[in-house]
Amino acid sequence: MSTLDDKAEETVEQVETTKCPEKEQKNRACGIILIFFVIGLVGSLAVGWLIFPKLLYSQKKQPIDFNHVVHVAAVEDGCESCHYFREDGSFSGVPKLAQCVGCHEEAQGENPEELKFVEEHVTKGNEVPWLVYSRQPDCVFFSHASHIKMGKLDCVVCHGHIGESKHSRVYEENRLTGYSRDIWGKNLAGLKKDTWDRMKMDDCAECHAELKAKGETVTTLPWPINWMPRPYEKPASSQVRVNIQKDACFVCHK
Amino acid sequence: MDSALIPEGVKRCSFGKFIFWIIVVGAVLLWGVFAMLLCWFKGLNQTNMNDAYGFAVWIWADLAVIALGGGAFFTGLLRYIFGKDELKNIINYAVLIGFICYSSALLILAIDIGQPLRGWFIFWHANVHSMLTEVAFCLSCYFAVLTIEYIPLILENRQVDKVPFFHNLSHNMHGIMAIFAATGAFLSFFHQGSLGGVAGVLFGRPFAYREGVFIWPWTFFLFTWSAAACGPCFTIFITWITEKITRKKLVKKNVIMLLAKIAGWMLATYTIAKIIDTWYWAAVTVPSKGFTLMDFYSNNPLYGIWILVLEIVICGVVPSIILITKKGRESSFLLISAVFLGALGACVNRWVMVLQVMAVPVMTFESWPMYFPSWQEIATTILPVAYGIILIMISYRYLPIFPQEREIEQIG
Amino acid sequence: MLPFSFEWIWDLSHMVFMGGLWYALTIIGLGMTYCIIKAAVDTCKGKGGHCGH
Amino acid sequence: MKVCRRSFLSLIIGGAAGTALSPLPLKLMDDSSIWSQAWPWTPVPEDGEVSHVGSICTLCPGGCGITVRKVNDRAIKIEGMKGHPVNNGGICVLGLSGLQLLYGPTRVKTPLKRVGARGEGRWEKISWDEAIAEVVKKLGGLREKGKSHTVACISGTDRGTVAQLLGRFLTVYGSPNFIRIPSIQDSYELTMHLMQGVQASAGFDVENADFVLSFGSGLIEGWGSPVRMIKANSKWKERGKVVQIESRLSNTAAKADKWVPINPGTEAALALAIANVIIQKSLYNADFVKNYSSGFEEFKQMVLNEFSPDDVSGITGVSASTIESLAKSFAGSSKPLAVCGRGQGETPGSLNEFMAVHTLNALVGNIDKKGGVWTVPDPDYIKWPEVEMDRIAANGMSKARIDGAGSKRYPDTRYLLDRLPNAINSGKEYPVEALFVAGANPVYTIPDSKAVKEAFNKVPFVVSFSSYMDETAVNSDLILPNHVFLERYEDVPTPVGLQKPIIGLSKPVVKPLFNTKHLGDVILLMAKAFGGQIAKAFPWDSYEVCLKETLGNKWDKLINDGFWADSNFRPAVWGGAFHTPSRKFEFVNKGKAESIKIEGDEKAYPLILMPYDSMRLASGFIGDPPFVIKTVEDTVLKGKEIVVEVNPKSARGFREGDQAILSTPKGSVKVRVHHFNGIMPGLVALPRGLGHTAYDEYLADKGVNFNELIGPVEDPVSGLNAAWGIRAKLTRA
Amino acid sequence: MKEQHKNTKAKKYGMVIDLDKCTGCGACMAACMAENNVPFKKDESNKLDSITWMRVYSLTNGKKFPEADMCYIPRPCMHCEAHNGHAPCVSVCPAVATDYNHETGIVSQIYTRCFGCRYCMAACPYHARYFNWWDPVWPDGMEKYLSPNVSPRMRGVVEKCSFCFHRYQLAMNKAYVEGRRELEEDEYQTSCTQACPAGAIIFGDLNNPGHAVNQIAKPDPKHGGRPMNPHAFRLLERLGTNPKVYYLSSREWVRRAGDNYIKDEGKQGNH
Repeated sequence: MSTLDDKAEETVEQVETTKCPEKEQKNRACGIILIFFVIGLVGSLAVGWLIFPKLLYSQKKQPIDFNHVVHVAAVEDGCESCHYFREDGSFSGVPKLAQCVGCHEEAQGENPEELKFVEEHVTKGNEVPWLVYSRQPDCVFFSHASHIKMGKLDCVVCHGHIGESKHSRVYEENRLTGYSRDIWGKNLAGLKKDTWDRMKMDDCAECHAELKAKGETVTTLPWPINWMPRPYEKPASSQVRVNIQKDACFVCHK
Repeated sequence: MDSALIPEGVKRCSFGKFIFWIIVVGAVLLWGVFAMLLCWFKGLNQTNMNDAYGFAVWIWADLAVIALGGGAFFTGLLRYIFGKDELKNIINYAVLIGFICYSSALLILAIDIGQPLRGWFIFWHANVHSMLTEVAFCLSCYFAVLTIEYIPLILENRQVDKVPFFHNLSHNMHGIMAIFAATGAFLSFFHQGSLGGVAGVLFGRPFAYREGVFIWPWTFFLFTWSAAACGPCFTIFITWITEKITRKKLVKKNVIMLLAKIAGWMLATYTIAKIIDTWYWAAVTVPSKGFTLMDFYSNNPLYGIWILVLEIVICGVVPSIILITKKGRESSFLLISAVFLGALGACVNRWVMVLQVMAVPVMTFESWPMYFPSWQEIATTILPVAYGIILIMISYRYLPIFPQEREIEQIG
Repeated sequence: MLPFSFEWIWDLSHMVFMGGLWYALTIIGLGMTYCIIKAAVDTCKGKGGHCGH
Repeated sequence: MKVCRRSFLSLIIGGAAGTALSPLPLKLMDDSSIWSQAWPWTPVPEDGEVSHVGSICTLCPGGCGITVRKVNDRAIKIEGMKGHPVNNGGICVLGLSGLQLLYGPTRVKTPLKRVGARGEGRWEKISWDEAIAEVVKKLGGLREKGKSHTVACISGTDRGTVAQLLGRFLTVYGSPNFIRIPSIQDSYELTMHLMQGVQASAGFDVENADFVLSFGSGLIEGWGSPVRMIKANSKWKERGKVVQIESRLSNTAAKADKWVPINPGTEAALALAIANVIIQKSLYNADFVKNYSSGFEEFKQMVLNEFSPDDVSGITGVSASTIESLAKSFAGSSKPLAVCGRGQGETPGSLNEFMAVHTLNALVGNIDKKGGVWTVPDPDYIKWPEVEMDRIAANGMSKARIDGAGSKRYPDTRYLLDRLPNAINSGKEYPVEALFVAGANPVYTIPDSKAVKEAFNKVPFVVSFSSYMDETAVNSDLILPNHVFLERYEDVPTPVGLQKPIIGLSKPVVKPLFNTKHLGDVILLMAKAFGGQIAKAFPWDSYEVCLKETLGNKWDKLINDGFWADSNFRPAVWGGAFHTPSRKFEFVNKGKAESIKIEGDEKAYPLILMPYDSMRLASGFIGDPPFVIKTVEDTVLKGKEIVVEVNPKSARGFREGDQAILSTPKGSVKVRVHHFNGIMPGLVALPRGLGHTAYDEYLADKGVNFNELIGPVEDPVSGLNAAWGIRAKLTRA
Repeated sequence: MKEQHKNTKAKKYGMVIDLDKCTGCGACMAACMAENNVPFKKDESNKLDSITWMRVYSLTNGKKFPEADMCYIPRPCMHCEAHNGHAPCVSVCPAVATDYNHETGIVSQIYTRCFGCRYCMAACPYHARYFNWWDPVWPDGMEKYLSPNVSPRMRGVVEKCSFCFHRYQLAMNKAYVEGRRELEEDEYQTSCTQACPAGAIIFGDLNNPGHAVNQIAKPDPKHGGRPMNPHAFRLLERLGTNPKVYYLSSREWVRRAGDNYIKDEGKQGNH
């Protein structure tokens, strides 16, 4: 079979190279070739842009659908009411059950999610296995204290408007790395518009570089967030000083 | 059976015999591949390396094959830049040997690193102050050059050459080969040197540390120099072995003589430089760190002063004298002994600059750690040898490696 | 390795080292591109000794 | 068909172009590079809220305060408790590795009943109810037959509520055979008893001593409360002197200001020779000797006649001038302190030696004085009602102890565990029908392992309360695993050697991980199951209730601070300190100080084997956890082989690292030879704490247990084990 | 603004280890392993492949009985400053997996960046760097005690003592929350320092005259940090590594064992 094919092709080639081929034939051949090219192009574009993301990320629902808006309205200190700093300087991150129980000892309303929460977790004492959108790899050391307390950064800068969400969005986990999609960013091409679109090392670097370019002391935060509702009053940030030296790797890695 | 592939006008052994030997050497190759896979999948605990011998037989093999592969760049330099035209008759083989050596070196490096999948960090997150970065960059670039130099040879295979595109490509590449060769020589100079720098910059290791100029320690220049001297020696040596095995003359004597003479002078000057370096090191550098020369060569069962004598006298002075004298060169026995010793000298030097550096205790309360490679290390070190033999066998059989072969055969 | 990486520093050692590297890579790259394109052009022009013999 | 190949090529090129224009390659590359930097099989420790729990470490009798760092529910690290009177922030290598015991693979996770042969390691998991029923059935049977005295109990300690509950149970059940693990505590207690007439432990005010004369004590190698001693050693470096008298350059000797090598076993003679010089030159504390001691004249005569520096110099190998200068500097210091008890003090030793050394302290009058030896009463917080024994119990309690302690021969000795194996094996006494082991690992720690195992095999019912699968647990019939120290409440009275009474409280740092039960609760449950007088003796619902009740008003302080110290405690004043018949310190003179003859024939065994201790080798009931065994040097353990030290002079052709057979009358083992210039020629030194057969793969089958090579030698006065070595030889392997 | 700069003057964290006090008990080694998630394996008796960031060596004076003497010398990473931070290991790492932090003087090691070429190990004369020849394996359940502050390493990368840098980070966090930028001496102490029962290890900022390390070692900035305390010395000072770990010993032979000297060479290196 293969030998036959080879022979056939050889003849074709000979026809093409030795004899002067007719134009029409050539055009037709070119057309077919072009069609195949387009098929390949479109097909692979579809795979890359549409199918690949579906394959790469698994979709997970949060155990409880959480309404940030309701909570932000109910608490006094904005984000820090629940996502607070501990005395030892560490950041509490996602609240533990013990914190929620403070208000949710019993269901406060009739929201089915809250009822579910009280029933499944509060009464049984099971921690809620929240999926953390912004969970960084283990090798990353991130100091909330230095950014929030010293850098006077707003939560929104990195976490976006999660405080205004009424529902928990789907958590997408990278099947290969096991990390949240938020790290690479929603945009698969890696493009970003806002500071909170992506949480990769380059994004940290970008921000630090930007501040460096503006000089050591930063009076205003370098993004237009004045129109955003602020969970807490932004303190005067004239003393904000940002680390701009090229620092040792282990300042951010462990 | 495969006669259509064999270059025109030359004789080759029967296909059966060829395949037989391919299988024999291939078995060794597979053994090495098995060991390599073990190292990749189970980790470097498969080796006998340890925290004292972070560098061991692999790094030695790496440095040694690159030194031996130095024949390619130096012959290229002579042929294309200095216009030693006769050398065109051996350059193909020098390139082939260089290609084998460099690809082997890259392979060994890929086995040697603890996290092979992160090997690309050396490029992506390069630390330009590290000699190893320089090595990696120049090595891979020069390997690309060698590949480019080797490709036209493949294209000259009788069947491949029939394809017009390949024929043209080969022709064009030949046309600008001098540029590639010059780039190669430039790269080669730096990576041979930086391999020397690898040991020479270790100021925490008085045995390896050398003073130098600008950022480069003396070993930087010595390594380049010795590669230029020993590489051609190795090329001559391998050519001689090939001639013995194929039982025919492949390169004309005048070509060999020319290369041997140049190698001889390189070796002689290198040896003198090495002696000066050793003397300065022993008399000035080392005492300033609180050591005497003999601290490095005694109180251990292996690394005696003999190793220094072997490297400098037996593998340096002796072959230099043979190669720079006309009589010495013309005696086949002396010539081959000399090139063998020359090549050996580079290997011994690399051995010392890798393993002895690791072995010499620096803290006063430590002792000499001893090391013997595990079979996995030996197998993976032999792997490139087997691979080289196979590649030479195939290339020799199907490619016009030796331009003079037909001519000699017709005369003979 | 690339100037737009945040690790990149514009200092002498980077310029010398990376300069050398990119110089070599450029020569290799351009050289090969030239050879391939020229070979393709030549082939189309019908050059190439063996063809059609 | 005609354009097949080219079309295909075109398809590929199109595909490649499309792929390049999609995020796929970059994204995939990035993700795989991330994947290659964080392998899924590398553990990622969970982060969370950090908290600290204060507790007491009970891995050795040192009683250090610890602070355990926790992240959420996990214990992350053990650190020394700042401000604790024993260790003030410091901590030893074993204590640091405690979490490896807690979370380690050696834990016994549930009650186990033996199904295979003894020591075979085949077990059946049983419930706690079944386990307790089993014990009660067996003990009940014995009691019915009037054989309650055939039940013996080996305990790591006799102090604190748990040990007291255990002892109480035994009493009310009807057995006199509660036996404590031997140590120099026995010898010191006896010394204090004979010379000072008190039943108390010896406390050493090491922090204030300015001249420490140590007769082979491993002051910084685990003697006393290890961390405290090391801290004291640092103080001595600043102000004070240490003289170490030892035949081997131990760490203590190397750190001492002066190392006096001595022929092994002749320490008592040296002490008396020093006394000779002190008396001769009238350097002693005249006030103390004259007003608060008795028997000085006889003692003086004995010492002057028999222990002149010149004579003793011949025995000990210490020059007469050295003896004199030692005596002068000792007596000339303001707060001199002489201590003894070899190594970590696990072998009680010769009573004569202890008394001789204690005499030195008396001569310079530093009994109950700053920087001296203090009489430390047990904290008296355990005030339970007297037990009411029923007839069977009273009958059982009237029987003689099987180990011979308190008998006519050894009237003053309280426990003689080292005699137990022989008592069982010889069959001269009554048989032991049941044996409890708690907080101890006698199969490993008692000398003459062969005899110990034989004795164990003769006991038909052995119950281990060990938390870990140690040698004793392996050789038992039933394991009722206790919580480990980080999971339970326990009171820890005065650590060994501390000069003031304190109580520490071990607290549950984490919830019990497995189906284990507190030994105290197990005792209460057993007692309840028996009913009658036995149940009545234990009126508490649970151990925790018992402990709280017992500690009374100290409980709150213990919970908050982790320890309770008697702030009113002062050392006794000489006038009322001594409770001997003369109400004075007795220079006890029991005739010639006999030196202890060690086992073995000199001709057949030209060398003397001695053990040595190291902080990095736990030789008590706990084996080295992985971190600790990792710190062991390769001149101690190489692969699975133990390394013995010999002086190059007596190496007899054995080169460094050579294999050899080390034989003693008790057995022979394979060893490797290490040349050590710090050891006296003629000696072989072998580290203690290796050669475990149980525990995990990180410890088991490494090296040799010293106890396999030595047997006990009875001290003629106390009956305690006084063996300090054994004759040995090295032969080619 | 200027004041701020003064406040944040570069630190140079270093250690002073008193060899007279060190008893060789090994607590520093275990404290380090427990703090830093150091793995262990079945046989650790081959010290050439046993990961001990802090290793206690023992040295002898080489004399015969009874003149023999012995001393322990704990060896963490020396965090060499060398010349301007070009520590032997830092300058050779091809992938910047280890670097010198000029703010604290600590040499870092990033495990996820390291690809295991071991060039740094070849460069380090103190053998302070360790390679993960095996994948770390904790027996079932034992991974529970792993600390979240230090990421466990994987096979094929190099690791070493970090002066417990994570403790610095955590202390800084606390300071930030309290509105400070400076740490007190006792806020940042390494695990070994804290554990040492003998109090033989002292840790602090060598640049800060208020810190004990500075007072004891008295580093001489004019001579590359050479100690002015006659009892203090550094390991292999003559190589020019400029280490930040100082040792104290009252015994001359111990001080001399800290560096190499040609026979009968004057004692200029050790004063």
